[in-house]
Amino acid sequence: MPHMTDERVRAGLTHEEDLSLLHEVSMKTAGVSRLEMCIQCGTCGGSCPAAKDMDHTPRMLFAMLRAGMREEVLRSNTQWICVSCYHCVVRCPQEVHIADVMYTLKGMAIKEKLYEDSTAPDFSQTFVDMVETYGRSFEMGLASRHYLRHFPLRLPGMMPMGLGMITKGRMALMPKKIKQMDQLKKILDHAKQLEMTS
Amino acid sequence: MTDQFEPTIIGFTCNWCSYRAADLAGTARMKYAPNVRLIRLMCSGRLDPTFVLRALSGGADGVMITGCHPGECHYIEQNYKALRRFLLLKRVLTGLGIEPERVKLVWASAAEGAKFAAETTAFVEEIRKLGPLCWGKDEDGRMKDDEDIGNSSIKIHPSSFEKEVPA
Amino acid sequence: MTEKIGVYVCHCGSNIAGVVDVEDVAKWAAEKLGHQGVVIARDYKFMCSSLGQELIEKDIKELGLTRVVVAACSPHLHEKTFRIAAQNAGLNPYLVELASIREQVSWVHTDKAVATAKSKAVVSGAVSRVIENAPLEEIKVPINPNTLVVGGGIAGIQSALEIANAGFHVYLVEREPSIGGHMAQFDKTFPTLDCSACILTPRMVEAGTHPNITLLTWSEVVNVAGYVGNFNVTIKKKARFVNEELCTGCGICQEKCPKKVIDDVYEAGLGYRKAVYTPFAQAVPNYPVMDKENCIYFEKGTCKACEKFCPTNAIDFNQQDQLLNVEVGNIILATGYDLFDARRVSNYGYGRLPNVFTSLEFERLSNAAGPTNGNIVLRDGKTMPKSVGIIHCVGSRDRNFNNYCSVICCMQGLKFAHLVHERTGATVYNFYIDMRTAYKAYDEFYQRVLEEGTLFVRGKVAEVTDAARYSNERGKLIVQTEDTLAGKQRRIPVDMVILSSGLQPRHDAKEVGKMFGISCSTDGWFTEKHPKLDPVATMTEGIYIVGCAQGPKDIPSSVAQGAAASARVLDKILQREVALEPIKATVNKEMCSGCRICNGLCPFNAIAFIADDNVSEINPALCQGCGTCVAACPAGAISGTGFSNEQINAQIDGLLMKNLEPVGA
Amino acid sequence: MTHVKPKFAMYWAASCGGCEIAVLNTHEKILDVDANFDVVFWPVAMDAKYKDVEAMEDGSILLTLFNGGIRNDENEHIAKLLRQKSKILVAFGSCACEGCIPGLANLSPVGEIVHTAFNTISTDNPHEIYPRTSYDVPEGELHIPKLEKTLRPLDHVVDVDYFMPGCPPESHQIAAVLDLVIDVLHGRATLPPKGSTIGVGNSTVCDECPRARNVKAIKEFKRIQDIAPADPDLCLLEQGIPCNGPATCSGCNARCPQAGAQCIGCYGPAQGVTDYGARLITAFASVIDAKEPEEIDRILDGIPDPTGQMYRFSLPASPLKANREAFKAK
Amino acid sequence: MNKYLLYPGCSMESSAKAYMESMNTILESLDLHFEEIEDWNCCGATEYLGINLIPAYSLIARNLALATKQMHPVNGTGGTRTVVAPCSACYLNLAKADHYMNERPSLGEKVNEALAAGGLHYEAGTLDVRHLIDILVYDVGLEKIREAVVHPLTGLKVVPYMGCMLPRPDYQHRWSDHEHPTELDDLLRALGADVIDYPLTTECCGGHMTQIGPETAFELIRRLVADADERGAQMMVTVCPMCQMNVDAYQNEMNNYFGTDYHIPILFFTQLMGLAFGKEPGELGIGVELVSSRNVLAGIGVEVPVTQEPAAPRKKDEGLPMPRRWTKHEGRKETVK
Repeated sequence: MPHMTDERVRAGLTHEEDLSLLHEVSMKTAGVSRLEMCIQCGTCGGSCPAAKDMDHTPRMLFAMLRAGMREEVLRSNTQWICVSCYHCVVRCPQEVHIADVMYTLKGMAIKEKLYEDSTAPDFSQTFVDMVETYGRSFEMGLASRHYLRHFPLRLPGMMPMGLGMITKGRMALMPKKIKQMDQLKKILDHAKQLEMTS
Repeated sequence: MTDQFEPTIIGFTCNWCSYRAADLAGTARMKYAPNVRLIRLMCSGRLDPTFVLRALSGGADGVMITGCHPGECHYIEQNYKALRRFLLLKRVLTGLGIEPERVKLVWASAAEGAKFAAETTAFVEEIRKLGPLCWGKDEDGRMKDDEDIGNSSIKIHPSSFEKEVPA
Repeated sequence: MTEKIGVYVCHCGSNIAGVVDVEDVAKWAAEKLGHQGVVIARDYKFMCSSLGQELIEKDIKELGLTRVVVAACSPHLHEKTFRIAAQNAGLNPYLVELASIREQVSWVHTDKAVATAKSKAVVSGAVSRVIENAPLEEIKVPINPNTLVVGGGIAGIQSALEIANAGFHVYLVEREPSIGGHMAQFDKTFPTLDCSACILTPRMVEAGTHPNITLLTWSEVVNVAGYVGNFNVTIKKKARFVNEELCTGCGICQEKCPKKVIDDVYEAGLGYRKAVYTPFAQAVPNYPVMDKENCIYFEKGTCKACEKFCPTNAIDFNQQDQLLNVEVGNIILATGYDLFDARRVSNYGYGRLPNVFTSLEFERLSNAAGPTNGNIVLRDGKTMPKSVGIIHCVGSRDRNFNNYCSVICCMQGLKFAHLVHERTGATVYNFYIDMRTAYKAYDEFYQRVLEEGTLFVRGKVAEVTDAARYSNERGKLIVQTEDTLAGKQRRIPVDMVILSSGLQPRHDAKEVGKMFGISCSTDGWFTEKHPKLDPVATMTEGIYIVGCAQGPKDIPSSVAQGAAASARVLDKILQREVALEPIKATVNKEMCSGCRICNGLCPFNAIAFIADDNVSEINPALCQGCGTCVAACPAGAISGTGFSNEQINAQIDGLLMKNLEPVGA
Repeated sequence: MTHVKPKFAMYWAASCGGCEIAVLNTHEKILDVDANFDVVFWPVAMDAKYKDVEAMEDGSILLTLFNGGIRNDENEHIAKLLRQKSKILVAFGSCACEGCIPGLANLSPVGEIVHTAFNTISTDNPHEIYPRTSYDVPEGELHIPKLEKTLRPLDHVVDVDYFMPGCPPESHQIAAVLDLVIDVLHGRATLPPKGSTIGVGNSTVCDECPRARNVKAIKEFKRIQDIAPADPDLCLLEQGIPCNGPATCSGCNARCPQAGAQCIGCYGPAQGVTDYGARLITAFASVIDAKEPEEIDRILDGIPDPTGQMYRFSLPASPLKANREAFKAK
Repeated sequence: MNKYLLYPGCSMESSAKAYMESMNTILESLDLHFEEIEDWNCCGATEYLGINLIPAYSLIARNLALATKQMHPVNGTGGTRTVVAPCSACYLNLAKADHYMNERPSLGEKVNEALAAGGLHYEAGTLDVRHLIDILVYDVGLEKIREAVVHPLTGLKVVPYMGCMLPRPDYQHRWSDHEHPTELDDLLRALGADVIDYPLTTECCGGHMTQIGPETAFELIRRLVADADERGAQMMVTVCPMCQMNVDAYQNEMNNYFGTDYHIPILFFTQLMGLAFGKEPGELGIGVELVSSRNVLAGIGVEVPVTQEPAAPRKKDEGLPMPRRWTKHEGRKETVK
């Protein structure tokens, strides 16, 4: 069968030393990112419901990726503002997997500790910690811990809502735990190892 | 030259697309693995499975078949016919104990010199990994050293057959 | 008989000799391939030079060579050269083989030893093959001087007129009731802003009245048989229910017809026509057709208003479809394009938001003879827009839809901007990805529109919505986009949005292509023989493609192609006969079992089954020589010239030859 | 014509014996053999010793019908012996021509074959005793033939004059060939050129098959037992049954398709064809009505054992004579 | 009985309990049987993907691997390869893992290597991951739903809110459109509700931004609620726990932030289906929403259904005709009438 051409070949990259930031991001993204295909049309920036809060529109970010502006890209809040609504993904005329690239950029920014505001990475980490402890997410613990840490002044304002949720039975006070937590742990530990080595 | 195994590969190309892609790779001076020797057909639809079997039994370690992209055949849709034969041929080869990866189908348009070069190099690497086909050319119809059937346990050692090596 | 083979290895200056040890290749061939019949092997600086050719000719004559192998460049470059040289020396040209050691060896490899060894293998393959080559003769067939032109748009009209003016007969077939095509729908043409009708109508009339043109409108080709020079085409002349002999084109029937129908074709769905109609006032021919689906009489059995009022009794409800057979030598396809269906880009709201228009709708809106008499108004039919957004690349340059550039949209967008500005004074925005204004006087037009004050926003529009976010957006259409030059998202409220919809292949292009035996690209456009050097011919001899059938293009290019194809046709006609490549398949009737496996394989319908003899037969004139049937015949009963099993098997064996080491080393 | 009758021999190497039965099935024609020939060697029909043959003058046997493939050294020895002693050596039947069913053993290494035969569920062999090529017995050393790595058709071992395919050859064809040789003996006919395939038609089975045929477009291959009932008058391949008729040499009067079963290809390839399997691959691939690889693969799943389908009779005669493992086996 | 494997997702057990309850209540009327995947774990929402690629996909794939163990027929029940996820985020994560493990085999291999540490394996393409509404509209069918309606929701003015993660990116081409899918509209219409065209139907609710960047989220919620209000909707109807949570629980905070006073209740479509099927509000988890739907539902509770006003006849000078209704086009499902 004619099989999928290797992404690197399509990107015109045949040697290891050609590794650029663009390529690195591309390789770290789940599917085939098609980042190299961006024509800077702005469909993504135009489609984004949260664009006004971003430092750079996704399109601009891709141009910066190409220019190898590593630090500026990873410090940008763009990837953290992304709400994963996939509007840009389905509209992109070049079928760039924008949302997945955003995930990649988040991961890279965390690893290299290049983020300006720790709220979002912390939230993700807290969430992940919960999942790794219980196997399920725990909204109550997550929300309260997160607000306490980052928006303590807002907490009183949010209290009626939280109380409402609790009194209506919509917030469990105790986390649920899956049965085979040890199995999940083994899987995740091994996956993390693989992540490190790949 | 190093000691690494250098496979011999026969490539069948379509006159209208992949042969021209090979020409283009040449014109653009793209470098690729020298192990492929090309045969021009008017169309990938001309590819008779006999050719592949003949190449493999005659000393080729792999066969690369190239044609126009689906929907772009110069003879309208003959490359689909090549595709069907290819898929069935691979199944038969598997039954004959030949790794189906030794036969590869690549779509390459006349403009895809780079693709032709890249696919060729990649294929040579794949075949290199598979190793020599080691297909016995038993000119007298006989294995080189038949051995006795053993005494009390299996002692039949049709020794591994060596590929004919140029003197 | 033993062959006497000459092998000629070209240095191509240093192109080959720089990487391949050409002397060694020649010496090796003489020594190691002698048993195959190689009697002479030479190397030479430039084999294709006249001196090089003379060298071969001399050897053929003096040494009595029966086969020649030239190891040089790609056969696509110089196969013909060496074949002619052989012919000059009295050797059948098909007994020459080219071994490509430049494109396939010296230009793509660097190691001299490896390249030299590979060259030897390639030469060995060619020598083995050439022994099996058979002398072939070109096939000559006479050319019928009549021509068929399919499609009566500007490209088809141009083609027909050129050939007719040269004194040869043309059948011009058009599926709609009138010729004129898309161009007849336009108001102005860019960049000169000529009135479309003013320049087109005279040509339509000329085509309609030309003594050498048989105009067949409301007709479609349903079958094509035969081959270059001798096509037999069946044309379905659909029932018009109007007797063309009697009709004077007075128009009373249209006036009296009580049934109003939305006109999807000519008015782009923006206006109405009657059930009996001519699509527009200047239609050629001028007699109407009756739309059976919508006619009250056909639906309910009563009405016949048209018949009652027709002064010449031209209405004939009993008319039937007719099948005509015409014999032609060449065919020009000018079947045009379909407009991209803008509903598919649902984020632009076409079909949901009333004031989003397509380009074709706008053409009708701005046309003085259109449904609004040229007034540019909103869908309510009266309000003039105060602000208009024109969106480029709708459905084009987008992998979700069509991945190609539709070529005309940028200039069309500029034209619309000018017309809106001129007629309404509205603020106009053009939303574009890249402005493509190549060609004569196009960029100057861009400058002019800039001067007029049209605003340009670089960004592919993300969406058009009526969901207002702020008060200034209420009741407007909001065009949301990233202004990529400012790097910010913008929401621009406008009254009207025009979608510069792309062009796409006719919905039935695949079937039409199949009927005429030509192929379509992945995008669906008809494939030309060569994108640069043979843009109007196709892989099927005698069939030409012009205008948008071949790919998106504007009017000047369509007209140029129409003229170009006509020149090619006239060239064929004047040659009186045509030579066909002798690469053909033939069936050995003795061996054929009539299993019919090959029957479904030929896309050119060259294989016929003769039931009486229980054998299949190949028509050599229709056969294009692809060889698929040769490879498929399970009985081994089909053989192919030029690429026979023997030739290819021999080449495989030759290529796999061992002992490629230098001689005398 | 002298009063001495010309000599006739027939031999049975690696095969099932069906060919011998087919000769007997010529009924009274067998008497013509006796009337016209002096039968000197025919192990299945009369007693004769190898040494008797060895003692004959070279070329003294006029006609030898040799059936069976070459699987062991005894087969090979006799093949060479009979070649030496015969004027006309005919590879008789599919085994001798192409290897036939015994040739399918080429898909396995010989060690595996022996192991399967002597020490798997089919054989009670608690002491794991395997045959030896020589035994010391009180009477002296005893030799039994040793297996070769692969089975070879006759012409891979000796020069063959004529090929007569079929599993077995149809009796009417045998009769026709005997008639021809007798006519030649009486000077009424001449022999066909050496190397010819005899007792066959010059086309493929479809030529003799009475079933109606159209342009074929197969969406699904099915086994014949899964179609109930198959259309008795329509081409079987057209009904999705993988019938080998299109690629198989004619001459059998399309016996199987006439009887409602698909042709399985015992008559081998049509004349001039080098690889039977390749012809069948391209025949089946040509009738598939699909363009997408997944769809094509789905259709091909209907042919469960493609290698067996393509090479049931002709594996040892194919350019790829055997499974690669059979060659490489230790 | 049509069997499916169910992946409920964490929210269904807490904040979206009402969704779970109402779903379970209507299953029987539609002859559906959902078998929960045993010991499923969290899909990681949008958080895990942003931290570690392979662990994230391994986390998701564990669920898929577990599901394959329950694919086969047991005790006379039919087998199935379809996994139903009622939560849009869960649906997307599961579908995405399946898709990418296939699109990039190297990822698939690594994920399987990780799964192997827990004795599991998942072959991409084995399962069919689908959202609840997909099952209801395309498997059960609107006809059957219409038949089950005993209490049409006539007069209830609703806007259908599909949210973003359900119709996009749509790896399997399941939806009629990415921008304005009509599945929810059609379903609500089948229940007799008065469905208002809602251009923002697939806009984002803010997702996790309520937690990490509330200003951004509030603006998105405002847009949704304001437009629904402007169009005269009494209620929003959703298919996603996250959408429900954000629009419902944060509506008040949003009002505080912008100084507005919106009160648009948002219910799950299954709750409305339950009402239409004649179930009691209590069985359907109605009443636990923070923006109460009591007043709105009172409007349809007992009253005689309002007959639809006949459309006004077209006037001569009404203007130019609109393009024809949406037609089927390549690669998308045909709009359900």
